[in-house]
Amino acid sequence: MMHQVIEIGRTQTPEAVLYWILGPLAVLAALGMVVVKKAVHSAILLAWVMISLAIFYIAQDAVFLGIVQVVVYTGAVMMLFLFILMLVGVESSESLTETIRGLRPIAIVAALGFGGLLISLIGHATLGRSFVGLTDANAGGNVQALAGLLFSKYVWAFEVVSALLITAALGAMVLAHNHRIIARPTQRDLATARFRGTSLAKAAGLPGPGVYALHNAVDVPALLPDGTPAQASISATLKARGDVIDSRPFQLSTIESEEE
Amino acid sequence: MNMLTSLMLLPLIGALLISAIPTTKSLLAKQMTLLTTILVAVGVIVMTLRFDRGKTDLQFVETHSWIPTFGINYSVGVDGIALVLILLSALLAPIVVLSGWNESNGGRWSAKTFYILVLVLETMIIGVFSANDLFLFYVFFEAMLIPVYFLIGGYGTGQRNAAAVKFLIYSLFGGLLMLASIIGLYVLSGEQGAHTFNINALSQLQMSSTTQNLLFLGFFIAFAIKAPLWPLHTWLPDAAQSATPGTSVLLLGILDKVGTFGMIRYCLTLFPEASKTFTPMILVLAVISIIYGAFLAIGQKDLKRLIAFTSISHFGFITMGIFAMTSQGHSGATLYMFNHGFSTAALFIVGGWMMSRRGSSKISDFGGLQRVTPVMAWTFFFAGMSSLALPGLSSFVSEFLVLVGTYTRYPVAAIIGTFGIVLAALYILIPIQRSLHGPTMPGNEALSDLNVREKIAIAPVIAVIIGLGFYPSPLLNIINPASTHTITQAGFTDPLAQIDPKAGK
Amino acid sequence: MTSNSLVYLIALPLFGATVLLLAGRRSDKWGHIFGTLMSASSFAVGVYLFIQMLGNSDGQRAMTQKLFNWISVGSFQVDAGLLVDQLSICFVLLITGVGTLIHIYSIAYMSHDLDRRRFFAYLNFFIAAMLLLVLGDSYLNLYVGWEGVGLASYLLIGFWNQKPTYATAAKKAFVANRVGDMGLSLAIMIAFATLGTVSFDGVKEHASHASTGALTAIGIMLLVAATGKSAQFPLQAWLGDAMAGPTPVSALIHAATMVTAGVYLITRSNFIFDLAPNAQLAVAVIGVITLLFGAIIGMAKDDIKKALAASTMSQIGYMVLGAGLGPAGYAFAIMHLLTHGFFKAGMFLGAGSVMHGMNDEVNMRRYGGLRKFMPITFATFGLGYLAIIGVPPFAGFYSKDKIIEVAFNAGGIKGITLGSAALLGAMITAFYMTRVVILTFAGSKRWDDKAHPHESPFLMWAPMVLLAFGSVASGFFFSRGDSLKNWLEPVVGGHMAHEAELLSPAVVSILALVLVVIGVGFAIIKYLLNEVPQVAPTDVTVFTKIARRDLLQDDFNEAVFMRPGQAITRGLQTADTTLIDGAVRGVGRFAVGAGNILRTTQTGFVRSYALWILVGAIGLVATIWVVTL
Amino acid sequence: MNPANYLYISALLFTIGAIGVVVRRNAIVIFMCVELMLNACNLAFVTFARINGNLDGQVVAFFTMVVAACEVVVGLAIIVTIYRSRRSASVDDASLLKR
Repeated sequence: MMHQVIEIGRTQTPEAVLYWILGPLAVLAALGMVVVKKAVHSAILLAWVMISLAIFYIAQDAVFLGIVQVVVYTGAVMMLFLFILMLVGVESSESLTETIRGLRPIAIVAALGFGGLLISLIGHATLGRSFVGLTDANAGGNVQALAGLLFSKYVWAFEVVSALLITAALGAMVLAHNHRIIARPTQRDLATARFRGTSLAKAAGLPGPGVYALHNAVDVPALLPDGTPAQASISATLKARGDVIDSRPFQLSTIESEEE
Repeated sequence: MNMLTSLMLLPLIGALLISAIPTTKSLLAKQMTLLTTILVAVGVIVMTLRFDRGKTDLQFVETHSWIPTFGINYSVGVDGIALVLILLSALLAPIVVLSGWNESNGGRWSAKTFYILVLVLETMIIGVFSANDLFLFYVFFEAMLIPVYFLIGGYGTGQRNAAAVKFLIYSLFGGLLMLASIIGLYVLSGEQGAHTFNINALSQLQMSSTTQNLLFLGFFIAFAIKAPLWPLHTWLPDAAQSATPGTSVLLLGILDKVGTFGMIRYCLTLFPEASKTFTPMILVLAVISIIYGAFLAIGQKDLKRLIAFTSISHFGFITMGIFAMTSQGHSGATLYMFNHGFSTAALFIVGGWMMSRRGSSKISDFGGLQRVTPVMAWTFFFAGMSSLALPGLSSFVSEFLVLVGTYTRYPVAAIIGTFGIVLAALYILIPIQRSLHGPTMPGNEALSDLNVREKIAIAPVIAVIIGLGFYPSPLLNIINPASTHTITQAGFTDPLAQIDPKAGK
Repeated sequence: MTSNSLVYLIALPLFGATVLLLAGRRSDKWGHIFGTLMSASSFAVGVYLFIQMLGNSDGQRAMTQKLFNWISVGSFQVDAGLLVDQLSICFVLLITGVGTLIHIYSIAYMSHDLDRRRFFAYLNFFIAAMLLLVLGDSYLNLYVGWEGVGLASYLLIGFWNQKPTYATAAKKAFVANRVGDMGLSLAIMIAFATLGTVSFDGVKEHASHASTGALTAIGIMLLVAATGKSAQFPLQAWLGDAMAGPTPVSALIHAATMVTAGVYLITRSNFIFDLAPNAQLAVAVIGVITLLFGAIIGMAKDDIKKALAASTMSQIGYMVLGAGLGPAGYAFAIMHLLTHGFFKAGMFLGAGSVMHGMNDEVNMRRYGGLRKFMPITFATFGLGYLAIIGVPPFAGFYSKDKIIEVAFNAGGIKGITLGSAALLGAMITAFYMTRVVILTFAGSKRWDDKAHPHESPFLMWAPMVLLAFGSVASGFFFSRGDSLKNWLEPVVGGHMAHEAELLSPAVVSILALVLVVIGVGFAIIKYLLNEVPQVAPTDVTVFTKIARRDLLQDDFNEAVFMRPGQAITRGLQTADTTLIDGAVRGVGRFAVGAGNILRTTQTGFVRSYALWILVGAIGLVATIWVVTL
Repeated sequence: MNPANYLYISALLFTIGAIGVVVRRNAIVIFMCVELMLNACNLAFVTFARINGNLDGQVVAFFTMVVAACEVVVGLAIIVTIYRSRRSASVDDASLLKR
């Protein structure tokens, strides 16, 4: 082969370039993931690490896995993470000050020791000095070869894993299922509640934002018949962000009326 | 089907039937339990009659493969020693049920549960005495603890939980040591042939003396806890104090015999050399038990604890007889196990009636019962006489055989042990004087004497104690071949009388 | 020879006891008659056997009956067998004869007691056990009877056990007896270990082959047994307290029969003692110590029964001394035992009769001048008195003087010492027995007006008369032509070749008589010619005080055995809870404590658990690292 | 270049993930760190597959992905459930295991 390795235990130079660019980036991203305050940022950095890994997979003749990595991990799993983050609250950011005494120094020392040990182990190992390469194994195509293994040697594990997937799906459904504590209110119940409530103010339903207001926009509170802005008509999120534009009351001309 | 297996299944079937009846029908549960235990007793008596007294090997043998991977068999069979102990268990069980008719009332659970536990326990006991496979023995040995644990913890009095836990942990500790030894034997058997738990095969193993000593200790400590031998005895007084009288009878009368039975069956058979090595030490412990138990019994203020300490003294005698390595000592020890079962049963049963009537187990609360309840006082007195080994009662024969058998080989141990005779008089007569004699204490005037059920329950016990006192041959004939066989297997012969014709004058 | 009727001797009274105990209150009406009948029929069987024996020649008189094989393990073979020979038949007749008389006496004596039926059950049981003791053909069979009589004694001393002191006395008797029993069981063990058998025949046959050391050990242990049962020094303390039992019991058990079992045991074991001179000497020494000990206590006692009990102790001392003198003394020991059985039982019954008439008063200082009110009692008691102090031709003269004579002739210093002590004892006996008689029957009345002394009913005095007859005539009868000695010869061995006698019988008799007269004289001077105070004077010498305290026997036992025993018990109890159980609970506490410490690592924060996992992983990797490099 | 170099990256990533698991309190971030550790392992497997010249390592990596997917599904469902009742995704708040 023309691209035969020059020296045993060495791959071609382009891969080294790839490695030296993507590797540090991936490590940096991973570090960032641990360090940043906001969970969303962590998620995005993780996605970057995963994509880097996918590229590494492909570079190492694991084309199928690289694709799966992108589709399943970066696509599905990360989306799931982000989805849950939305559910739980995007804005939730934790303070990075440690509450459990002594945990962080021990953790960092332990992790450094662990990493150091691992790396020195790898360094001592004689791995890769004479690597075989997947050229033969992938001769009929990577996907075909994997499928051959999956449906012959690993068929039992494959089936078990499939059962696990189904179980996990079922389990997630069971866990996420919301048990009703009280009976679901009927329309009749809702109507009764509206009219028997503490005041009749909400009996007619809340106004949408922007109604009778200066602008017909979601960030402008509706005006009540007396000209005061109805704060309740605006989404709590907008309010919390401080994105409410105009909540000035409308000055009505005085009309003599005794009606209430 | 084999008799032993059927006899083991019978109480289990009874327990299953009882579990099917409603909780409220406690009377029916009692009647069914009584019926079952009587059936078992009849079965065991029939088996005893069919036992061939001339043979020394196991009889009624039955073997099925159980877990072939590990060479574990369901294998049962009895020799004379085991048969006598099974007979003891089977005879005492109906007496316990009948005498403790209302014992389950104060319990945490229903009467039904109590009797199910008793029946399950009976199965285990028969199993543990008849097992011929070390693994099977271990299973019964440990499983036996569970019904007792619940019987003490669920139906006892006072600090029953603490006592039950103490009992369980003590026994489990010993059991684990034994398990280690059992595994050791199993591994050795694999190195020297096929992996097996068969006792006969295991007794043929070649072992270095260190190995043998260590394995022996594992077994011996387990049995010494069960027996209980000083200084591993402290669970017994607590358990006896907290348990109901019926449970105490099962515990001290039958269950603890597994310890001394195990010493004969396993320690001596499997490790004859180690047994020889440790004999002096064990004899010292046995003698200490005799004296120590007696002294502590003298000092007790609680009737149940007192009986427990007398048992510690008696178990000292049994252990001494076993390790005297003479046929008199062995036969005496085995007979002692049987007789101690009955005399302790009598003490606990009658003492239990006294305590339940008076509502207290403190000896000082009694007094002058002889005047108020003559029959009860008489039976208690009789039980006491049996416990102090009055000649003419069964325990005398066994105690004397033990002493004589020990004397021929280890005179010093026997002489010190004989002091136990004097102390026995004290620890029996002091409580008898305090509880039966003297003026009637306030609170005792209206106690009722024994009723018909109680008389029926205690009568067989008294009959056995007197009968075997005068005519122990039926049991001795069963025991003798087995004990001689064990002695021979362990490599001993009886010492000869020391007549020296030349010294004559 | 074998006989089938031996077992009835025991079975009849045993049957009586069983029936009376099982029938309970239902037999209240006829229980006493039934019990007496059972005892009497046993006596009849005894007489029948005796006559049968008389018809046989000397060597053929012993009869055996094997009932069944009792214990059989290896070489330890014991049959339940009975043996009646010339020695046992004496006892059989004494036990059943005196026993029956005392049964009859008790019918009247106990007539007011609600539990009379139970009393008769115990008496029957005692007769059966005592017969087993003397009829057993091996030491182990004897042992059964030995403890049986101990039990009967316990039950009868504690017959009125609602009184705490009586219950304590019963317990004391049983425990002291148990100490003796320990000796007996050790003797049996040694016998089996050395001779390989425990039957009388077997031991007799093999004894000569055994070493002297072993025989001495057996002998000493038998002596221990005898001291326990026969209230000999140092196990004598229980006898005085045993007087708590009803008086017929004191007469039968604690005077005539049970307490003499030790003498029987030693005599029966003559084949051992004869080969173990040291043990035999020990027997004689114990006998002498006890005869003086009892006599000294007897001088100080005001309680009539306790005075008689001390006298019993002393008289048994004579018997033990006799038995310790070897073949020359056995027959006289037994003779004294039999005559003593008559006169002491008679005197105890007399004491009972006095108490019966005096509202159960036992203090002799509150008697006085009773001879007018109880002539028959006085007469019978007086005859017994003459017998015990050894006035010829009453029974005691023949038996006691013979023992003294044999003692003197035992040779050397030993003979002189033993003989002099025995003579001294005779003088003291004369003194204290005279004192008893004078205090009770002579002098002026010292009782208060509540007492109405009267003669006892026929059923009580008839047995006393019969026993008095025995105390008059038995000595003469036994010694005429050495009849008893010849009768016993096949069992206890014959006459030894007479060595040079130190003192001839006549000299001994004269010496003894002189001393007796001196003793009687002292007593007359002190108690008849001087006023006797109603309350014992307290300004007495320290010796009197010690004698009144039973020569400090109880104080000794208390200080040497009881208090240390109690201390040991308490100490062991503390050790048991603190050390042994403490160690056990310490293990538990250690586990809980360790758990508490380790539990602090369980913060509940999942992250700290994760950290520990990480640390564990480091450990794992490090291990791999170390192992692979 | 020696393919073993990938192993160094794998080790670094794994360690970083481990630190994250221990240090962070937000359950979702902890989860992401776990995913990072799994991915690091996958990289090692793929590298091993290449070094040894057979595809078994890749198959294992594939299974890891599937199992990781399962884990994420169930884990996130648990987080949601906890959040629903405790209004917090901090793992320190769910420390009921302590005494």
